[in-house]
Amino acid sequence: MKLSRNTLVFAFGLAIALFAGWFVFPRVLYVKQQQPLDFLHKTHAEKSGIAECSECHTLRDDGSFAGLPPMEKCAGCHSERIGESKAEAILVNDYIKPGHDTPWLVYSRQPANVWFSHAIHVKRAGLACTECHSTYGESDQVRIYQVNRISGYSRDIWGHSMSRLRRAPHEGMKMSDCEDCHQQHGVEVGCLGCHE
Amino acid sequence: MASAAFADSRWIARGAERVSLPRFLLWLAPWAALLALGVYAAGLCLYYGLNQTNMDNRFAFGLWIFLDLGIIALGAGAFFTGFLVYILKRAELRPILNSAVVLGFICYSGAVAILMIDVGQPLRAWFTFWHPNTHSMLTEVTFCISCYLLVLCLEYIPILLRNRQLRRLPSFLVFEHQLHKLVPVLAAVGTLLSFFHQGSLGGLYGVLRGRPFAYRAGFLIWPSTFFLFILSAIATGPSFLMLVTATVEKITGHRLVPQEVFRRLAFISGVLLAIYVAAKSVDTLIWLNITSPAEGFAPWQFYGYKPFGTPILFTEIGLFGLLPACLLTFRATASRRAWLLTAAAMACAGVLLNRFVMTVQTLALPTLPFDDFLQYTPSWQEVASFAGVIAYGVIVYSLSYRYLPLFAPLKGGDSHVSGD
Amino acid sequence: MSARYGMVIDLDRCTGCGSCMVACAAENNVPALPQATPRTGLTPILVRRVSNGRDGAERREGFIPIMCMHCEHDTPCVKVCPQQAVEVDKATGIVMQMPQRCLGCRYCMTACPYHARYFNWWDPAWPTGMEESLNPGVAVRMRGVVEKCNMCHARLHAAKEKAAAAGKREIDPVDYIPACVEACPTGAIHFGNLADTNDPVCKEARSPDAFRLLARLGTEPKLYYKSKEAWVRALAESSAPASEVQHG
Amino acid sequence: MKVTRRDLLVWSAGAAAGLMVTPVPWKILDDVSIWSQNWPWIPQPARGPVETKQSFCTLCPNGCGLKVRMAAGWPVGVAGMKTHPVTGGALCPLGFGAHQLNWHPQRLRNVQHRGQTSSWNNALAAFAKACSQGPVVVIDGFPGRAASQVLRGFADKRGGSYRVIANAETRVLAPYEAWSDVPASALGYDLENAQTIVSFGAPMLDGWGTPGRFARMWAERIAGMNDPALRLIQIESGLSRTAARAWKWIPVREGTESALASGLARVLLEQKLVPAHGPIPAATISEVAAQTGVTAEAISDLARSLVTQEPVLAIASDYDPAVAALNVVLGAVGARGGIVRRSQKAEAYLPAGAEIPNARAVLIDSSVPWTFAPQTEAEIFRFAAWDGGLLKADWLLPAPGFLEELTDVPTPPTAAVETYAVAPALTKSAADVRSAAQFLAALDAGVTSSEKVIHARCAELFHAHAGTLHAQQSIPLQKIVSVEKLEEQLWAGAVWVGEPLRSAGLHCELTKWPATARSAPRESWASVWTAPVLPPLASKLYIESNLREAPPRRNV
Repeated sequence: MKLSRNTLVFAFGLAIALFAGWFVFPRVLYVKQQQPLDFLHKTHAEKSGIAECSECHTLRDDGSFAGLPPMEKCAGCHSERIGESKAEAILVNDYIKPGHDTPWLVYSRQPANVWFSHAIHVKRAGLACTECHSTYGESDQVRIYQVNRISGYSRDIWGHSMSRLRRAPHEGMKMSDCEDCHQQHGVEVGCLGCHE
Repeated sequence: MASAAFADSRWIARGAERVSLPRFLLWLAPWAALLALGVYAAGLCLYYGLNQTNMDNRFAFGLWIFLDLGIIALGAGAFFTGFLVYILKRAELRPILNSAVVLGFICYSGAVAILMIDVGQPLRAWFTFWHPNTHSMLTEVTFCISCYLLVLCLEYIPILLRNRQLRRLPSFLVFEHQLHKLVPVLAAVGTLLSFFHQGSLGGLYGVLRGRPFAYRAGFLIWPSTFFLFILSAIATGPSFLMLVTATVEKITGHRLVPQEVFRRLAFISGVLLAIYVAAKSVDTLIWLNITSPAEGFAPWQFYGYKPFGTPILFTEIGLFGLLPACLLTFRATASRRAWLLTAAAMACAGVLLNRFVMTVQTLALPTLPFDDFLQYTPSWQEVASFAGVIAYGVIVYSLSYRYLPLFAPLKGGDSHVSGD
Repeated sequence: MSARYGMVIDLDRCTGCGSCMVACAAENNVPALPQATPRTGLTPILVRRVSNGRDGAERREGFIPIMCMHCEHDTPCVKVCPQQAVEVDKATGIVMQMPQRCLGCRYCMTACPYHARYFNWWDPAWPTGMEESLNPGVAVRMRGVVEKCNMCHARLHAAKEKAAAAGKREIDPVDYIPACVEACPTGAIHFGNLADTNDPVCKEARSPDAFRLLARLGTEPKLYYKSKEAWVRALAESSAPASEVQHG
Repeated sequence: MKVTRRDLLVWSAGAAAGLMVTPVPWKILDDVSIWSQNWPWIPQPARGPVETKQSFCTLCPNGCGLKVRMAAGWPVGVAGMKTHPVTGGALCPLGFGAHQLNWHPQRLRNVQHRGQTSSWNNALAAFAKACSQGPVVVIDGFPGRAASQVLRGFADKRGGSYRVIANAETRVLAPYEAWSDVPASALGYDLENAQTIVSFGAPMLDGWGTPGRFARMWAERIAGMNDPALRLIQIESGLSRTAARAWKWIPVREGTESALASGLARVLLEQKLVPAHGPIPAATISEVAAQTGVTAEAISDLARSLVTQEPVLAIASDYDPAVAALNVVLGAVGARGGIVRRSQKAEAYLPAGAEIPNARAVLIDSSVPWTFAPQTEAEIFRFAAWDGGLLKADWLLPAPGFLEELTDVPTPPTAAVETYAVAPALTKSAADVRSAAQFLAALDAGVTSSEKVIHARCAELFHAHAGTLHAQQSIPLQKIVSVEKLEEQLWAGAVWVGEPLRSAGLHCELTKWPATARSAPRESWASVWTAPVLPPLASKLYIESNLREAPPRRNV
């Protein structure tokens, strides 16, 4: 009788902890943030016939990566409103007309002390964009950006799965993920190979 | 008057005579104040950073490291007594064992606390466990000291649980009993760990190829200082034990351990000290004549700067080494309490001086031809935070003495001399 | 592939102007510290004044820039760091300091015979707006960590990236020149690959006028000095001259 | 049923066990470690494209060529312009931190009237009023710029006077102006062709002339050599940087360099080491020896060694007619490797003394050294990019800072040939700033703008068809097809270098031997720095190391 009571109480504590840890904790740890407007990669790929990521996400002449396209790039087509969507209105009225860049929340933004060269990985190593960024380029909706309360970085760095078990290769952008890939390809770089 | 209100006699072991609570609190008050000051100073260093200290780029280690090495050496009495009692079965030393454990606990926890202030990014200190550099003596130190501190806690708990009130809880009693069976194992583990980190602390400086004053040739991966530090620590640990016990006896006015425990400790301490002095002398000669010339440094360069002349070397080896070794070993002097304690004090002074020379002189001396000899005086924050650790030690020891059976009660009338 | 970057500094050409120090600080986002002293400042490259110890008209003085010597063998700082915040890069031979890994124990500073390592005693700070003038290629170090010369690693990054973008494997040497080398008005600092026997720097390092500080410690520093003046070359060996020792 | 203490213990044991197999402890540990590795409060460099631009430093008259790295529209680093014909990529140590100056806490951000914040309109009104009431004196620090022409034009138009503050190197040239009819602004030092340079306390390696110009010659032709192709003899009381690195150092009693110059001249003339020249210095060798502390033998040895490797050029640290006279005696005036005339058309300037009599308004350009403090009843309008709390004026007017305005770079004071370059504005100013020239243009529509003058000068250069243009490669000017092309090149950082004059056209006659002057030793690069503040990173030299003595009265 007593023993069983103990077991019950123990199991109860266990259950509470497991629930809190696996279901409550992630929702508390990450804050959801909306992107400034609904940008649809899919639409741009299909309608405006943009085939390559590099058409908008360009490498500069010095090899550095320009990242997200500047406002001018968008203004190339969206100088005036195309279509009636809400996003369209926001883009044109809030950003293109006043002429400043859209404050996108970058899912894969790394800490300032990380040095990552797209040129080296794409040009020399010949990696496809999807190997790290998955098929986001074909997505027909803008994802919610989740920021970590403690570290202040995007959830994509850790990857969506809390356990990090059985995750896709593109999931997670932690140092260990870089190291794993480098190990697999036998590419050795020292600390300052990837840090500033 | 109010003393009746918070009489704590229920907590004090039966038959043990302790001063009244107010008087005890009176004794604690100044130490508590000192501790508070220390905590404040440490807070300053943690909040504003190490610019609160007088350390600088050349004097990157200062008072703290010196005193850390010092108290850790003195704290060696804990593991060594454990080693003697449980491994070498020297039962006659049992009466002093608990006190030794508490002392060890105080020294090590104090040292670790100071180290946490001493590093620039305390929150990253644990990285050492995650990305350890196995070639670094400091890694060895970090691992061993933290593990050994854990061991000391485990050794401390059973003593804690033997408190009159606590042992009334059945579950605690069981726990204590189980734990007690574990103590010999702990003693063995502690001994191993301690040997290593005492050595690594010596290695810390012995491996400094770039500091010819500290650099020593050695055996395998260990420079000679590795072994010298172990020797000096276990040689002076017992002396420190005697000093503390004697002081406590003086303060409380109780005779706490039988005289022959002292004599036994003195003999062990003396013999080991003699061995240490011999080894140290040989090492010094090798270093001065072979190691350092090979690096292009003539010995006179090390002792050309006041106040670090050759006298400091002879004081360390002769006055505070050989002399106390003799005094402690020979019955004639060792049986005289006054001589005994003087010698013990000298031995402790010797080990402190050695640690001082290794840490401070090493950094003060120039290496580049156009360097100059550097002075450094610790800031009040450095002194205060360390004084805080001393105070913490006194408080913990006083409480343990009052409420825990640190010393097995002696048979025969123990005279109650008044004093606080 | 693997290079051994090193320098040869022609001390006869050094006027002690300090351009290298300022250029280095600007390149590497080293903050200016009004509250610092010569003993607590941050000077990854530090020009020091040396003399032949004589007085009057006999006195000769010179200047000797001190920075991380990037020791090759048994590197003292690498060996002592408890958590692998320092390493010798296999590809370049550069001794790297990772401030984000560093816990600020300063053991490496006591290990370095050249005093080429510096501790961030204060929080890095710039007057309002001056953050705009920081070099985007270099992460700012925080209070409580050790830093030192990383051989202008940001410039190596840029060179690598440029090469990759151009589809080349090897960087173009002209793209990777450390700030101090670029800044020196008399061209006293020569930077190159010591592993490449055709590299002029490699040849210079073998010239009879070349020497290394405290070479007998056996740490194989990759920073060479050279001078035609005997009293300057005498600085290579040993510690303080007897004259200075007496009045210690 | 009631919960016992035991239940609580068991429950928490279970909870603890459970927690260990959830992400909670591990994830928190990981995040905390990331957080503790990138403290969010650490300043972060801006992201954005990095580009390299060429321009010129305008913080002293030497106008060094700059290679400026720009990120997100702000300069993030400066280096020397390797293609620059004079500096060859050198800068003074202070220049390397100049890109941070615009954010200096002492930056003058708004119009100050006697300590009160005021406005440009008030300043304009006040200045207009003052000008209408009496003569105006305009003071310029770097004469010969386009802006200088605007300032001078205004002064002439208003019947005021235009005066300049000459720097030490120009003051040194003053005696030759007096003894010939050639203005000092047309004279230069032909270091490149000299074989022996005897410097009377001039900081040849530490703040003299254009950075890099002499330093590189020294490095190539003197450093570490026993018998160098170029001898540098330093006559100075202390072991300055130059003295320490010179071929020979002659220690003399403080302030007696000038006396030694006369002594040397006397030896040269007495011992007929040089062709006879007019007057002979009064002081005998023994007197000079007693005065300078250099033995008579040493003096005559030195004198003889001077003429063993010619051409020889004597350089004073500041205005010192005796040293100039020594040059005359040595035949170094108007000769190759000596003091040469570099330009035919150069204007003489009225130097501005500390006293400025009978003026109603004094307008001080931002190029005037911060140390200049006029004694006058007139209302002072002073332009400055930085205040430093040291500038005394009725009106402090915020001027453009480093690389914030288009300006041109005329021939530096010491140059042996004419040069011309244009320094485009690379960055916008955080504050509402105006240059003195802009201020005057706003006041008087009749005043031209610097831009116009620069264009005019470019046209002039183009039509003269002389000299070469130094950019990535050197192009003779004849090869330039149009003014536009020339301007395009100049705006991109090219430097025009004129040809050396065929006929020296400089001749000095001494009537009587000049009195000796007592010139104070110079204090290194910081002394040519016009701004009252230094780049913050100068702390590396002055505070965080023992390399240099902190310059006096300057908030480093």
